[in-house]
Amino acid sequence: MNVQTVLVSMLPEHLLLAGLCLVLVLDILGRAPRTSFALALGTVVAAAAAAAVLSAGGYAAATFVGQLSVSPATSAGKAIVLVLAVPVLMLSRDEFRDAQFPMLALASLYGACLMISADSFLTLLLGLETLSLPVYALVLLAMQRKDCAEAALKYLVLGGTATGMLLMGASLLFGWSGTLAIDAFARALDAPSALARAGAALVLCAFFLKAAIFPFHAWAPDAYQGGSVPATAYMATIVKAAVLLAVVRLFGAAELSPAMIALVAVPPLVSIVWGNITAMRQPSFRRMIAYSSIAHAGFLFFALLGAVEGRFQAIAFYLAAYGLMSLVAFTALPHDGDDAVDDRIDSLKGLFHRRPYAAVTLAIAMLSLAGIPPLPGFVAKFLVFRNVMAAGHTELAVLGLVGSYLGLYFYLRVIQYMFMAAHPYGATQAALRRHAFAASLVCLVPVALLTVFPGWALGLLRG
Amino acid sequence: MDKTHALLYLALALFALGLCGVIIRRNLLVMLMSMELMLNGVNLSLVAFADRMGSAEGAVLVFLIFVVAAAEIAIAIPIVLLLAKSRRTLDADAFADLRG
Amino acid sequence: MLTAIALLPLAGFLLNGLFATRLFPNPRGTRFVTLVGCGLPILAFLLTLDAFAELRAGGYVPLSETLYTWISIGGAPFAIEFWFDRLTAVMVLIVTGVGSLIHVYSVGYMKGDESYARYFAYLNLFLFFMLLLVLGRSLLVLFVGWEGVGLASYLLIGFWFADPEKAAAGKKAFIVNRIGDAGFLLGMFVLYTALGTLDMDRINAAFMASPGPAISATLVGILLFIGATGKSAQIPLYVWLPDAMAGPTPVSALIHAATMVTAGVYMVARMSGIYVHAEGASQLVAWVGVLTAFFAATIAIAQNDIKKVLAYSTVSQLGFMFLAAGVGAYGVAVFHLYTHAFFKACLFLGAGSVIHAMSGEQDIRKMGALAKRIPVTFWTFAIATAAIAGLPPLAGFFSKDEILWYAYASERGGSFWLVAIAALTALMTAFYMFRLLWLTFLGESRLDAHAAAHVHESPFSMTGVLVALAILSAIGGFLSIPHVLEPMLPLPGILASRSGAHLPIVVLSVALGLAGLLGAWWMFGGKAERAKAFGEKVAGVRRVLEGKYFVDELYDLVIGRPLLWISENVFLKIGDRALIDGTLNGLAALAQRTAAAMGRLQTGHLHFYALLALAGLLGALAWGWRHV
Amino acid sequence: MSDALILNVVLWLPVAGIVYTAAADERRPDAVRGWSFALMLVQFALTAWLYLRYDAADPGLQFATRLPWIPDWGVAYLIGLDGYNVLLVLLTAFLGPLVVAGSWTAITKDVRLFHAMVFLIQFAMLGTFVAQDLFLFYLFWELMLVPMFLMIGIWGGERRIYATIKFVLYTAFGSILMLAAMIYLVWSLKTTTGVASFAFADLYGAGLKPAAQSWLFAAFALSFAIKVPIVPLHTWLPDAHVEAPTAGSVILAGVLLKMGTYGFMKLGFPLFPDAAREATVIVMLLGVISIVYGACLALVQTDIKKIIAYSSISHLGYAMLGLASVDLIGIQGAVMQMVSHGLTAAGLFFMVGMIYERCHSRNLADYGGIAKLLPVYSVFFMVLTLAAIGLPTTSGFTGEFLALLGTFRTAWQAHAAGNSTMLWLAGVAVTGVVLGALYMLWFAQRFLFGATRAPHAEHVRDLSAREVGILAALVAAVFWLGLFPDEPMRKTELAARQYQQLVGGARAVAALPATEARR
Repeated sequence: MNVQTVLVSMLPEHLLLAGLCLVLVLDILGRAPRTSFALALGTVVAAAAAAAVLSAGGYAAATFVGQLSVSPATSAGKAIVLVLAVPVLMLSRDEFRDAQFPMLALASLYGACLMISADSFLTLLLGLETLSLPVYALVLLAMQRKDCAEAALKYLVLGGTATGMLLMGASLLFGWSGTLAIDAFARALDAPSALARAGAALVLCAFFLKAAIFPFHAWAPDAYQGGSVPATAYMATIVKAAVLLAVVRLFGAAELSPAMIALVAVPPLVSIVWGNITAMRQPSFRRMIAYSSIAHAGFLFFALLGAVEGRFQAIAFYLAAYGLMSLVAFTALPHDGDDAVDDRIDSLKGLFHRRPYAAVTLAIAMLSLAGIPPLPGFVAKFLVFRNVMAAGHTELAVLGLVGSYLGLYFYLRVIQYMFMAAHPYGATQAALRRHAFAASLVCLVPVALLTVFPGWALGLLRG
Repeated sequence: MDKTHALLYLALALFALGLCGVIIRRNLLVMLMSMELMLNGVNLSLVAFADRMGSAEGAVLVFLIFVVAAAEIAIAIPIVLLLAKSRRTLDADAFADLRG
Repeated sequence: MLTAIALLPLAGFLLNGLFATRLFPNPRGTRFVTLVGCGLPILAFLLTLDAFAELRAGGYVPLSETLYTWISIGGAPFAIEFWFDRLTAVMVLIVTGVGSLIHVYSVGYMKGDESYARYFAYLNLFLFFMLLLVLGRSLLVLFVGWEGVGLASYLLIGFWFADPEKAAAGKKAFIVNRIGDAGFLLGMFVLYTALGTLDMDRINAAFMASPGPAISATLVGILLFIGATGKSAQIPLYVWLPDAMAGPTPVSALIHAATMVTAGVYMVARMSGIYVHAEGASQLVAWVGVLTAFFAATIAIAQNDIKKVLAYSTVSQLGFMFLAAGVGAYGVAVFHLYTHAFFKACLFLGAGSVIHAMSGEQDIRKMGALAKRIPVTFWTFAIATAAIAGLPPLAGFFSKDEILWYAYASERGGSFWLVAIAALTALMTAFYMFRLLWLTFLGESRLDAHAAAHVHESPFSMTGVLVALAILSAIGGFLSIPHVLEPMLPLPGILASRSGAHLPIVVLSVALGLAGLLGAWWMFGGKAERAKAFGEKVAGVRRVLEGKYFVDELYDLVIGRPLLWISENVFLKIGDRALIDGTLNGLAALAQRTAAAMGRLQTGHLHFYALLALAGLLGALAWGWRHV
Repeated sequence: MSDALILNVVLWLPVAGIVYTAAADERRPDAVRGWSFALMLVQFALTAWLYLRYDAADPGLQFATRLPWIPDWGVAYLIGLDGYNVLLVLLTAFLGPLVVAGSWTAITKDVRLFHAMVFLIQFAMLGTFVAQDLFLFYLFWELMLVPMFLMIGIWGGERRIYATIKFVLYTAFGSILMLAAMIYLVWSLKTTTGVASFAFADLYGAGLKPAAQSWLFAAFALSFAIKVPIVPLHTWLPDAHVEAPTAGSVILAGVLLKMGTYGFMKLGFPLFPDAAREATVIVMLLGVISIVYGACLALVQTDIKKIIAYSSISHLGYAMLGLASVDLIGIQGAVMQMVSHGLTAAGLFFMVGMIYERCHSRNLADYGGIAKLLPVYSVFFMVLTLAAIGLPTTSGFTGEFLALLGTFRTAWQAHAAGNSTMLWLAGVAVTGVVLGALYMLWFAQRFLFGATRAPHAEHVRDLSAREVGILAALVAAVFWLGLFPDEPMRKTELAARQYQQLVGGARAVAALPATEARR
């Protein structure tokens, strides 16, 4: 371990930390929140760029041996997470005037980056908690809403339970293998030891819970709905991305045995169906997105069924496509005042006539989430199922695809409301939200790139 | 039954007790305490394993868990306060506005 | 030249159809329509004469002309080719000749109709397709014409489409014809599959060669004949023809008497190479023909609409033609086709003249004693009636006599029963035709005052045509078509045992005609009471006959209604709505209900969420445990 | 400009149109319409140029463009014209300007969006046809859903939401299984031959095991059958047609349904020849059922649009028969039937739209004697009706005749080999000729003839020059294909032969029909 390695390999983390400290200082000094916001945004962009450069440069290093290491893949993962954070931050600006959101977000992102490159359960726990704790607070930030505390509570209690399960699992694995290195999990999956199996199952369930996989999903709809738009966007994209990237790392090179396949495939499969069906009747947009995210989490876990080499690529691409598209959707939501009203899908009615740009982008987002080509969501899904099928799980792939079909309806319903119905409340033309608009442009550029050059993107994520 | 096993069973019992507490108890504070109980179960098992292995790693994790537990509570308390203020109750079942 | 013959009427159609309908109401437009509408068919007739001269000069070697290749698949071309041999010559002469006459007649008949131009456009269109039908070398071209004349017929029957019944009659004609066409198509398919060609001369040659093709001539013969039953109004598809009388009368004369309906006969004669080798099919043709002749004649006896009588008479006469064709006497069939074209056209046009005189009245019970008022019409009508009744030396006598003779003595299926039924039919033909003549022109006047005041003879353009056709009906029989065609369509041999019976048949034939005449005179020539009394005596029979054996009703009951019922109740209500959409809507509802149920599981209670998670955890642990 | 480039321009011109509409001014709808029309016209002109340049003697891909796109998977941007798609591309481009012109006065709401959707549809349809790479094909195939969904849903009739969602969910269900099959197919190609490719040409040689073929064929066939549609997967069509605006119906009937038959021809059958051969009788049976069932249902409809919708089901049954026959004549007939139906059904839907614009009713019972009221309209209506019936000299005859003849030839061979099932089917199929005349003439009679009766009859005017232009173009095309089908059919013949070889394999070669032996 030398200083240079630590400096370079963790450059994104360092940048985030520095940014966080600066923002804190500025806030204490009582500077305008605008400055903090700009600084945070710059920090995230810089960190994302650093991660991207590290990844593109093929930089790999064992920063802290046995605890934390960096590879092009981890850097790419960080880059994705950080890029997704940029529009989230911009979105938050419309909702929150003070510097709390950027601060919490920077802290949380630091945790995400740690988690992504964690080599041991120690680092993993550190990262996970640094990621999660600010998010509980983020949910709570929407103080003007009566439900946000309830949402935060549910998230916190179940999140805490997940931490408990992860730690219990880690502890059992520690007892079985004598080490806290995360590759113990991969080995434990197939080990003929009850201790190992129990540990692995506990860890897996903890991640199921964090990623909102059935039957550990129940917190997600409530938390998404109760929070604010930016908080929901953060949970739906960044938290999910960080958790899934950690899961890929956790699974490492583990080839799944048939018994384990059932364990890894069935809950995600149920999630896909459950999420897609339950989303059909939701009156709240964020709640619907929550169920949608439950289904997407299912697809993401499906990618683990594929061969080892393709897992990271599939999950990373999927996360990028899914995250960007969800964010596009969030940027397009109406913001006419009362959040409870805005959140109703009903209030999307006639959106095309009020804000055509928003309606079109939201429609594109919905179609991509539904997996309609040529949008990135389709390529992502294709990639996942291609890998699953190539690994020989034809039936599972077919079931998963049929499950994805079930989701088509509720995405279309959104489009239907926007384009084919008149606005029920006779709302007036809303003023353009500059930050949301900028955020949507920030998302749409990479979306366009992913749409036109998916081959290039896949090449970058080859892992 | 050796020491490690005994401790492990105890730890698991604590963990299960905590989990059940989260599920069964109605009072929010008790639920939070149950969560801590789960973490303590983990701690116990870690210490037991660390003791058997003679490895410091487990012990380090234990300290980390103390911090995590404290942080969680630090976030949880304001939430509980907010809730209690709004409803004048600590009954978890009172907070079920978000559903469906 | 053949191309020109066929395309001239098409040009007429296009000119009249595209331009004249716009010009029409002014007098110059009318002149233009008349000139184009009549001039081009006459020109075609003249060209046909020229072509015929060429054919003769060339020693009757068929002329052929290729227009273009319609399509060529796998190197096998479907060519649009015209073919002109003896049979074609006869047919084209009839078509263009009689056609031209009827065009000229129409000038007077349709004068003042608001759709004058449209009428001539349709008529020219018909002529074009009819010429295509008879000129085509391949069955495909024939079929194009075959369907095309059906279209023209459809348009002309429904010419006065504002009357839904007339429009319905046109539709019925088209659809019934289509049923026949389906059979015809199958026949074509079989032929093409087996022989790889649709050229009729090649098909005939292939069947004539030995060994013949590996398909059953009878099958092909029957399939093609199904087409003929449609077009030529034979049992079971004759039902459209009487209804087709809804069209303008010259149309009935041209299409539904002289030309189009004989297409089936032409086709059978043209495909004689097949029928010669298809004993079963020929038997079928003969029997269908004779039975149709008989049934139609019985119906004709009881009809009171002047055109309906003639329509059933046409069906009946077509039956005679098929009878001839069925016993192998194809030349004789064409002979009867040829004489029939004259006298039936004359009759229809005469009927048209009567209707014209009667200001549109068609019911013969409201006529009578018109002979003096419209003498030209009467005399021409009378000559044609005598001709159809088979009185010598008029045209019908010759052809009908030959049919009876071959029906009896042909060694290709001549039989006593055939001739017996045919003779009975001939008797009835004479009877109902003279009945028509008497009730219309002779006896007491039963006109109402209004109609009586307006009775007038038709203009020269109409009567002139009547006279011309009457003359042809009178002398047409002296040109022995079977003889003309014999090198191409040899007549069948005569059964040795019956070879001496020709004279008795001739006598019988004449006697039948006379008997019919006398019978009609006896019944309708005297007092009206006699017919009435007789009618009452056989009221049941009469009702059946007047009701046309209720075949239309039967078809409706057996085919029409079940089809609609099944479509509506089984296919639409059960199939589409209940089964398919029911299933799908059910699935959609199920999804919605499931969504609601799943939503209810999201109770909002933290405890329950944790319980779910615990259940999941225990499940995972248990699964891990089991598979250790 | 090279011809390959022109093909790219043809394909991407609609995207330029979308960009244009996005930038255009909603307050000047006529400008939007005019420019859209001009763009479509240019597209058609370029397509016509390509059509004329198309070399009938070249069996390969013409005007091809091949660019690597997702090299990891072997996906390429590979487009080009061949005998399979050349006529359909021409048809699509031909209908484009007509659709724009036909919606000139009918669409007054969201004009820009409407034209953007028309362009998007055009793009997707052309892309589906010209794509020579399965991935690309699927992309366009699915993309199609989106604009169609909006088109029916925004500018449709009363039950438009139900109809459009039904349409999308129906179609997407087929697509999702096709996607699964496609992934499996490409993966098998990779495992058996080591080639990672989505190119049709490579996939034809995948050499799948019969068991796998059956599954994959079933998945592909389901997707295509829904699109065609084949009974019993057809119930989306009447609803979609009835609710869609005229432009939607025209596109749906004119081109979209052909994507299904095209899919069978280009992919369904040739990719899985063994399975396809096994299924021949079933496909034929379904084709025949479609013919008869569609016709019967058309007979009892009271909604004008539904009559034509059900007639589409019936008509495309012939195309399915022709394809299933694997007989050169039958295949050519199927192709012709597709194009012909594209013209006649499109024309009839235009005509229904025109009457609807005038009288605001689609209920047949409201009408009568239109021939008196609108003589010019009625002439066109009659011509298109007759073309739909398959009267000789129209394209409908060319298609039906050849398709049935081909079916019969195959059936006869099977009969000679001792299996008469197909022969019976062919026989029943021919009755479709009668049923077709029955419902169309029944319709025409009640609509055109009888006493004059129509809602708002007093204000009704005969066709405008614009409308006459649209219909005249269609009618001209109908007669072109009816009278002179040789030239277009020569351009498809080599593809038909290739299809025959791919699907028929040994059988097709062994049983060369008499015509070819004669040559």
